Amino acid sequence: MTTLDAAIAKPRKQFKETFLGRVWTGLTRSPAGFAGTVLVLGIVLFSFVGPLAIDQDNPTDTTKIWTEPSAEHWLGTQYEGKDTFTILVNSGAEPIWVGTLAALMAVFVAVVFGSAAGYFRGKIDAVLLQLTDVTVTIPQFLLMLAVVAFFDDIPAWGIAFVVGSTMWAFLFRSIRAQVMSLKEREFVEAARLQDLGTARIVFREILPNMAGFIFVNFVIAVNQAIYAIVGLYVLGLMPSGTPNWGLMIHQSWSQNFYLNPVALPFVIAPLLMIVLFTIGLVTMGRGLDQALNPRLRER
Amino acid sequence: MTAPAASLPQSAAEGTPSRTAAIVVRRVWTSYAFRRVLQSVFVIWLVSTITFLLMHFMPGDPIEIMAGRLNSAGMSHDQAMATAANLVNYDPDASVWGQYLEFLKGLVTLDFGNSLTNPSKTVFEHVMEYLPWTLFSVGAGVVFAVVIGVSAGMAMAYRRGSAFDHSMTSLGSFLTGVPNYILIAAVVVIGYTVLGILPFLDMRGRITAGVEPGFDPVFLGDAVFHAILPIIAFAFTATGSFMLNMKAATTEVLTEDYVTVARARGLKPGRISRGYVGRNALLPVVPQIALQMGMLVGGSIVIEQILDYPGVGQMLMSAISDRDYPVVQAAVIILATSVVVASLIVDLVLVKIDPRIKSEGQDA
Amino acid sequence: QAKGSEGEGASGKFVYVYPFDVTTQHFNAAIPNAALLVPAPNAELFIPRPAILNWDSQEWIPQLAESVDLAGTTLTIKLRSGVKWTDGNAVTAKDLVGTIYLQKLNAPQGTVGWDQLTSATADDDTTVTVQYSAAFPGVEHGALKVQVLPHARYGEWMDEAEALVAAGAIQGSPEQSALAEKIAAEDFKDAEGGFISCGAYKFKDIGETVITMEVHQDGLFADQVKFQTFEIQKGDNATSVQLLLASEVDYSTQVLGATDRQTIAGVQGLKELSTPGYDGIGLMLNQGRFPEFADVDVRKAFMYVLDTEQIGEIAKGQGGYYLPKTYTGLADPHAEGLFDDVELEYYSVDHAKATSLLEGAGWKKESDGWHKPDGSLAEYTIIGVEGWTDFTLSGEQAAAQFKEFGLQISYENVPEDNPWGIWGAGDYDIAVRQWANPFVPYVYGAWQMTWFTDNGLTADAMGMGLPVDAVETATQGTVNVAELYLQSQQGTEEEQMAAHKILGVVFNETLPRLPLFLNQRVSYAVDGKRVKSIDPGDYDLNDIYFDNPIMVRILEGAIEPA
Amino acid sequence: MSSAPLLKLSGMEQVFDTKKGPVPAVGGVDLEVEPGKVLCLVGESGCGKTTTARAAAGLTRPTAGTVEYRGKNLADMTAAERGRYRRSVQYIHQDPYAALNPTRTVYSTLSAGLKRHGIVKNRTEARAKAAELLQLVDLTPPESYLDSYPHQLSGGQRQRVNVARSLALNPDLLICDESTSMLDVSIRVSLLNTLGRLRDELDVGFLFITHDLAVAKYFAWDGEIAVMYLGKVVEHGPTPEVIGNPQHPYTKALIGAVCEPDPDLAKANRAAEQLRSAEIPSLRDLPAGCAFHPRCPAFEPGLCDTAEPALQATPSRRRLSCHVVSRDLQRAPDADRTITFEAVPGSRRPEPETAH
Amino acid sequence: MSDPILSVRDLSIAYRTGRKESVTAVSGVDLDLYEGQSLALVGESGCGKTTLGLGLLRLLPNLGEITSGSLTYRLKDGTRADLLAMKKEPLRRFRWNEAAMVFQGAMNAFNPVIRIVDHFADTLRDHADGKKWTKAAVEARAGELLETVRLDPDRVLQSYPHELSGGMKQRALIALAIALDPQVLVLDEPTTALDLLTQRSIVQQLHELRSKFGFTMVFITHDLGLAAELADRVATMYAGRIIETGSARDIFYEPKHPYTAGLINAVMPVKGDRPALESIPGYPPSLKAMPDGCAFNPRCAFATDECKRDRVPLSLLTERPLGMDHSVACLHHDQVRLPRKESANV
Ligand SMILES: Nc1ncnc2c1ncn2[C@@H]1O[C@H](COP(=O)(O)OP(=O)(O)OP(=O)(O)O)[C@@H](O)[C@H]1O
Ligand SMILES: Nc1ncnc2c1ncn2[C@@H]1O[C@H](COP(=O)(O)OP(=O)(O)OP(=O)(O)O)[C@@H](O)[C@H]1O
Ligand SMILES: [Mg+2]
Ligand SMILES: [Mg+2]
Repeated sequence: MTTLDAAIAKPRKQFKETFLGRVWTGLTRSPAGFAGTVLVLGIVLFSFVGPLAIDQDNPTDTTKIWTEPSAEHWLGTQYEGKDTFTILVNSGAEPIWVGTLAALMAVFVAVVFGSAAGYFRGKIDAVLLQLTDVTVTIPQFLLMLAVVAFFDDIPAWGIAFVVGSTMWAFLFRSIRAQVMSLKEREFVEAARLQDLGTARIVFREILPNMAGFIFVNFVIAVNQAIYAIVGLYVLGLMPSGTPNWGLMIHQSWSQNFYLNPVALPFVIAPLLMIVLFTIGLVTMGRGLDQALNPRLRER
Repeated sequence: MTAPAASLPQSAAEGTPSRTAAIVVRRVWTSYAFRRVLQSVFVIWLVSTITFLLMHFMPGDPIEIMAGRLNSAGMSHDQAMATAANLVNYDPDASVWGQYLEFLKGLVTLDFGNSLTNPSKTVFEHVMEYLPWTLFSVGAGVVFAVVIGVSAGMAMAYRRGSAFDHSMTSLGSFLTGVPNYILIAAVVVIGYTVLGILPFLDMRGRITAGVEPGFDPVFLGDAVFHAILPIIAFAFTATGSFMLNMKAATTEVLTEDYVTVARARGLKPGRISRGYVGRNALLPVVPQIALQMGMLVGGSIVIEQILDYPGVGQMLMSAISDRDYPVVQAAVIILATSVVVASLIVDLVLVKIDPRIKSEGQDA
Repeated sequence: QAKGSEGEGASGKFVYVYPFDVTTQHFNAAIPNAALLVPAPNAELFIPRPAILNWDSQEWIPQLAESVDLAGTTLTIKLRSGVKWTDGNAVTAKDLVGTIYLQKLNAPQGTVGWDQLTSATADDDTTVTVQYSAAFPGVEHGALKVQVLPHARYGEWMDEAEALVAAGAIQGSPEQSALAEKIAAEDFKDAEGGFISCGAYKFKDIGETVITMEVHQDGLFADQVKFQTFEIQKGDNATSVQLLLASEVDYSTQVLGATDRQTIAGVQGLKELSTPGYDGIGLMLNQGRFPEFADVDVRKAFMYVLDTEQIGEIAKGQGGYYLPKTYTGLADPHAEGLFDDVELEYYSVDHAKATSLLEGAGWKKESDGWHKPDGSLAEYTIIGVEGWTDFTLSGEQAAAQFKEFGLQISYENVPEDNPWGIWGAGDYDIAVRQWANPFVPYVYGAWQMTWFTDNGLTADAMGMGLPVDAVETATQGTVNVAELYLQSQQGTEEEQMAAHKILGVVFNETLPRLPLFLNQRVSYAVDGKRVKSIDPGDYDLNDIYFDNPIMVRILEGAIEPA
Repeated sequence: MSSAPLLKLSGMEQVFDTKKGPVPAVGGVDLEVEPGKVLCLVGESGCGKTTTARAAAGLTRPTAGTVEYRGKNLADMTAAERGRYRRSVQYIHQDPYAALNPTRTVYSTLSAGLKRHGIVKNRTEARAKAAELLQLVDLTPPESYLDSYPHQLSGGQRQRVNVARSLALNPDLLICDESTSMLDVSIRVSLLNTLGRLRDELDVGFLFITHDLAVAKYFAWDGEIAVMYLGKVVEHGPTPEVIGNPQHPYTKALIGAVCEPDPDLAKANRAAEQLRSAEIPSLRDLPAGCAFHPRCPAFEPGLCDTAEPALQATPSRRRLSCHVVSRDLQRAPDADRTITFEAVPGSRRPEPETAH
Repeated sequence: MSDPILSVRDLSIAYRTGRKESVTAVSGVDLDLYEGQSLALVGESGCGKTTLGLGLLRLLPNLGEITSGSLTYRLKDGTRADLLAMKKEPLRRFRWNEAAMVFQGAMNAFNPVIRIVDHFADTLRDHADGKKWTKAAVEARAGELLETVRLDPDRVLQSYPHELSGGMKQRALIALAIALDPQVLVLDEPTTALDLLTQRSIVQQLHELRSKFGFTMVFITHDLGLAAELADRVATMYAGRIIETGSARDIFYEPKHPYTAGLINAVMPVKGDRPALESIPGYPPSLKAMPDGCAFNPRCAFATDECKRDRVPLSLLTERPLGMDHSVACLHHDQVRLPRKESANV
């Protein structure tokens, strides 16, 4: 019995069982999770560490406007004759963190509101439902314009806030509906019988059952946030100057770079970064899904 | 929902006529449908009020904007203002409060008067000139997206982990990820500019010059021809998100016992996937249809501009930049109403496809 | 005149691209700026004016008029006979007189030419006499360039306008407002007979993205034109680039960015029709907000910081801009010969000079950038307009160059819907804005732009806060710019010249706007596809949006199908 | 502690609202559970046992009547009292599949309550305690179950995990809804013995739902049995009495239906049909009078189908709701002793056909 | 008649639990079932009964797989079919039509969003073979079937699954299982959630159905009473293996495996006084930590060193026709006696 006791007392899978542990396992052990993580990490490193690693001197040079990729300029040069690659390296950090922040905020709010509404129903539910209806219905364009009019100088986190505050409503209803159905499940009752506390019941018993769903939506939200930032450029809300995927896309767009074959690296590079980032997140999500939802391995 | 309906029939049976009436009133008052309608009206009011405020917060009134345009053509500020004042049917000195009351009156009577910058048209006429086209293209786009996204999403979940799943998931992420205006621009650039196979020039607009409106094949065919690109554009994003959501939902449902049992029952795979897996997996996806609809209408601005498809997005855009308040108001109210109606429909559909929703509410 | 048989010499199709909008625009040509294609360059084709100006020779090219003659304060316009409206009526002096009164009544006070116009009378069916209260070069401009409207449709308003003018009503008076509102409420979209016009072409099909015009047999110059059909494709910059790439249009007047021009460079038969423009892109410094901008040395220092050639290169591309020969606020064609005998400062990039100027003005460069004399960090934002590519790029480049020099200046866009409001209110630090003369072929237009546009100096329209009544200069002493401006437009030819000269020197010395570069007006034509050759002929100086040379050449029959 | 019973249901009614009309699943039951005692609830499937139990566990609010825990009405409890009640009363769901969170391992299911209420201080303790609980329910060796997910367990294993979880918080009252139904007999005995120890040593009270009369008898020998039929208690008394000497025709039928693990006996049993009808009436449309009368072998027209019989105490420490039996008892007060076990048909075992 | 309707040879089933780990839940099962027979599968909880039952219909979840063995059926048309080699469509037609299964988790066996009647309609229509099932016909047939399990069709047919009690769902599932008159019916604890009267009537119904249609039954149960009542044959499983099989009388009267004997010994009688019951001593083994040799040896009173060494195969004790042989996998079967056999007669 001594070995047995030891096994119980000192569990071999200690880390694996915690939520983070399972996340870690999902990300490192499954091929999908691993590939996704590598991709996402790659882009994050590229965008956050890259700027420190490359030569930041990138002068305007009118003799080099729109040149083809070459050994010196891997992605060619852009409309000011600057090196496109250098710009690309410098362009990722802000959209990534602002997009992630906005998505986190949106998903967080959606999850909190959605589970509160679905779990408690009643007045909270009614009020939140109305709030989503209102949020969804107000034309975002108008809202953004009003925001421009209101704030002269809006910091990046403020943008995350604005973007996030219009996105949460889209996820809210789905989460609410799922919480509504999950909370009727007997295992939730069982948790209530243990007096586990509402917060724990919602966050540890109910939400993990929809982890996959939430994650997929988080990915979608990151994406939409990044593109919402592009949209903000269109409205003239964002100061240009700080390099940014959004700015690159917007320039490609509004100045018709996309019609010029030489400009294609400049047009496609930021899009490709976003697409790869998204695909990375989605693939990562698949690994996570498996880790967080043990039943998935069944079928 | 918690009202013990069981006791109602009894009391109704005993009641005097007036009590019965009171009960009827109470029933209506406590009825789900009635409250939903009330709530919807409230939402519409709130949204339009917020819109009203937002519009008035924005710098510039319609006269100033018009004056700015004239100004750009060489008039001095004062001159331009004076000219604009004549062109625009707007009293800049009216108090915001007064305008709000006026607007509320319009809201109640559903009469918003005439467009400020185009006084020859009533707002209603103005909006109706655009709205059907957007509803048509967005509606068709969403229908396509639902059909394609839902079936692809299910197929992905069924073949979880296969090459098909991987590629479709990537495609789905790509479609949701890249804004539809970029995708449709790529389609146009590649199809028209590069390959020259897309008759983009002829596809612009809503209808070919000279085609008479009417319910005949020529008109309908032409309308569809012109709407193809917008429909594809609207379908793009929605398809991606339906695919991903449906996949997630289906994956969950596939683990349920009743699916195993259905297989054991030797049901045809098609029936299992539709009636058992699909129906249950749709539950979390259905609410998104209405949202997508609203989102797409909201996002139609750019699409309609790229494709030269004069719809409500374009109208809203120019009305906002002209500060044509009544037109913006009316458009927003119509949009709000359609979102609210769509979510109402979604609720009803959900009750229809998920019988469990009806019998909730005995909880302590 | 236009009795020639059907299709005589006319065949083929000319395709033009222009951003019209059938859903919001209408057919009431009495409303400025809002009628379909009426403000467009091709308006000459269907809604002609009595005459248009050759900007180079400053001579009138008769259109509806057979001849024009300004003698003293009397302008006599002799109309061609035989031209008919599309409703079958002949074009008569009555149409022109009515149109002139409508314009006169609605023209804002202070408009050169309209203010001075006292009466217009139809002497007979084809002769119109216009009386002015004063005469000076350019006074006839307004009356000769009205787009003549049919009395048959607008007669009621024309007559009312005439009566009101006679009664002394002016723009802004209640009577005028009432009439204007009446006019604004009509759009004639579904009016019988469609749009009544008298040009060589008339509307045939009006689609949302393409409008087709065909020869109007009784129209002006219908016998001369060589194209049976004139098609207008709807298109903004992106679309016109695409259409040019596909050679689906023959002519585009859209102002394209540097990259766009590179994109279409390889199109077969592509021709860039380039004329030196009268206007350019510059910067407005908001002196109302930042008193330090009142210091001329600071302005000069800023000017010396900027590498305007680089800015032009990036914003407009090679051939899309030119640097002014003089920094006098005038485009080269106008400045020519005026300043030969004065010493002018020429601003080319010179950081050392900029530094010394700033330091002389009490500024100090520290690690975080330049500090003003009061010790505070000089921080500004340049605003451009979203979607106006040349503005955006110029502003961005300027900001980058300032930054490089150590000035904390960043760049930002404002929404496109109301930049005029922002400029007018002075709600900015530094703004990208035109300079020189974008509107009229006369020199005074440049002074208007420099000192009076966006410089309202009233509480609700402060503008850039630049004083105009007493400007201190080193060589000219204190100058009353406002007075000189009046002289520059209403004086005799000599008075005008003298005023121009002083104002030019004042500009050079005080830099009321920082001129970056002048626009080279470029339009694009595709030769050899549908059209043999597109060539502006003698009118190459004519600005493309006003008195478009190609349209005039089409009417002359000088442009033919391939 | 006060003299109030651990759990007291008085006049508890539960009416469900459905689209097709109200369903009176429980039509007024009065029951009590004392500490250290077992009350067994037996009855037809769908007769409202689970519904009663859920109300007793505070999972639903009865539409009428009260549920009291230690003399305190659930509806009037303060938050603190409710918390205490929550921890002291545990309900074990009937369906062990649905009652386990599919995303949590056995360990995390078991330890959630322990951690939450500070019963364990750290992981090591939590695992030790969870292992202990698993051992209590014969899931050994515990470490091979601790990290399993519910879908990796067999039905009986899940059922035992459910039981183990309910024991984690040291409850005063356990409400077991058919909690041994999926276990093999050996483990069943073992589990019942474990629960029996809790009952005897820790004074835990039990509301024990089962349809297995043998289990009822084995586990509630010192307690009581309440027999339910269509939402009502029809017979209620001490276990040996009710099992050994059933009075209500329905109880008799139930006991008559028991299968013995004996093939020959079973074959003999097979022929015996005791009820007039196999049809279970709908709750929405209950028969007039005694709800059992359409099936009752003792049915007397005019008596049973007119008035609803009340649940009355009989001389022999039990309550009964049957017109016929009550009447007979009144006529012959000793009669309830005279019906013996042998009277139940098919209980005599014929000799085996083959001998070894 | 010498042709078994279902024949299982050396069937082993394993579940994957990790990328490399797996547990064997069923190993080396041999079984022949003949037409009309009913086999009760009893045994320890978790010993692999459900797994075997699922395996018989090839219904294992993805991570469970048949690792060895063969599985053949004699179909209604008389041909023999190798189930493991069957293609998708034939397998689909086979399921429920030839062999149906009533699941242990009946609670979740129904699609929550469709009515009970639709479950019947779906099953009937998908196995219609050209027959047109109108709504009325479906309702009639489903009503009939529900009545055989004593459910009120008027109420149940139009109900949604969540509106039924557990017992009702289980009965509805049984009704659904016999809808196509399958030849083989696998019932996994079919009456666990049912009250005695219903159990009784279902048992009766199953008897009747069996004599009417002559289908073969495999039922998994913990209720030895039920096994005694329904089964001709009983097989006892322990830790994934069949350790004893024989006629019902063999097993109940003369069990030869100590585990079977212990099981019967632990049965609680309803009648008579309350005996003090003993469970089998020791703990059931876990699949992840299986003892060597006979899996029962740690708990067995007769265990010798020999038992700990090698796996003990089934050995034939009494030969009987139609697979009713009494076999046992115990080296010491001759020592096994039912301790209370005499007193059980009370
Ligand atoms: N949420 C509900 N809505 C409507 N009817 C319900 C609901 N829950 C239970 N019922 C009905 O109430 C009755 C009693 O159900 P309950 O689950 O209490 O029975 P039970 O005695 O536990 O049966 P079993 O032994 O089969 O578990 C049944 O007829 C059932 O259909
Ligand atoms: N998906 C799975 N992954 C891993 N192990 C599993 C899985 N499913 C079942 N098992 C294990 O396989 C063994 C057999 O399970 P099975 O469900 O066949 O048992 P059973 O005999 O039906 O038990 P019960 O009588 O309790 O239902 C059990 O020990 C169980 O833990
Ligand atoms: Mg129950
Ligand atoms: Mg099982």
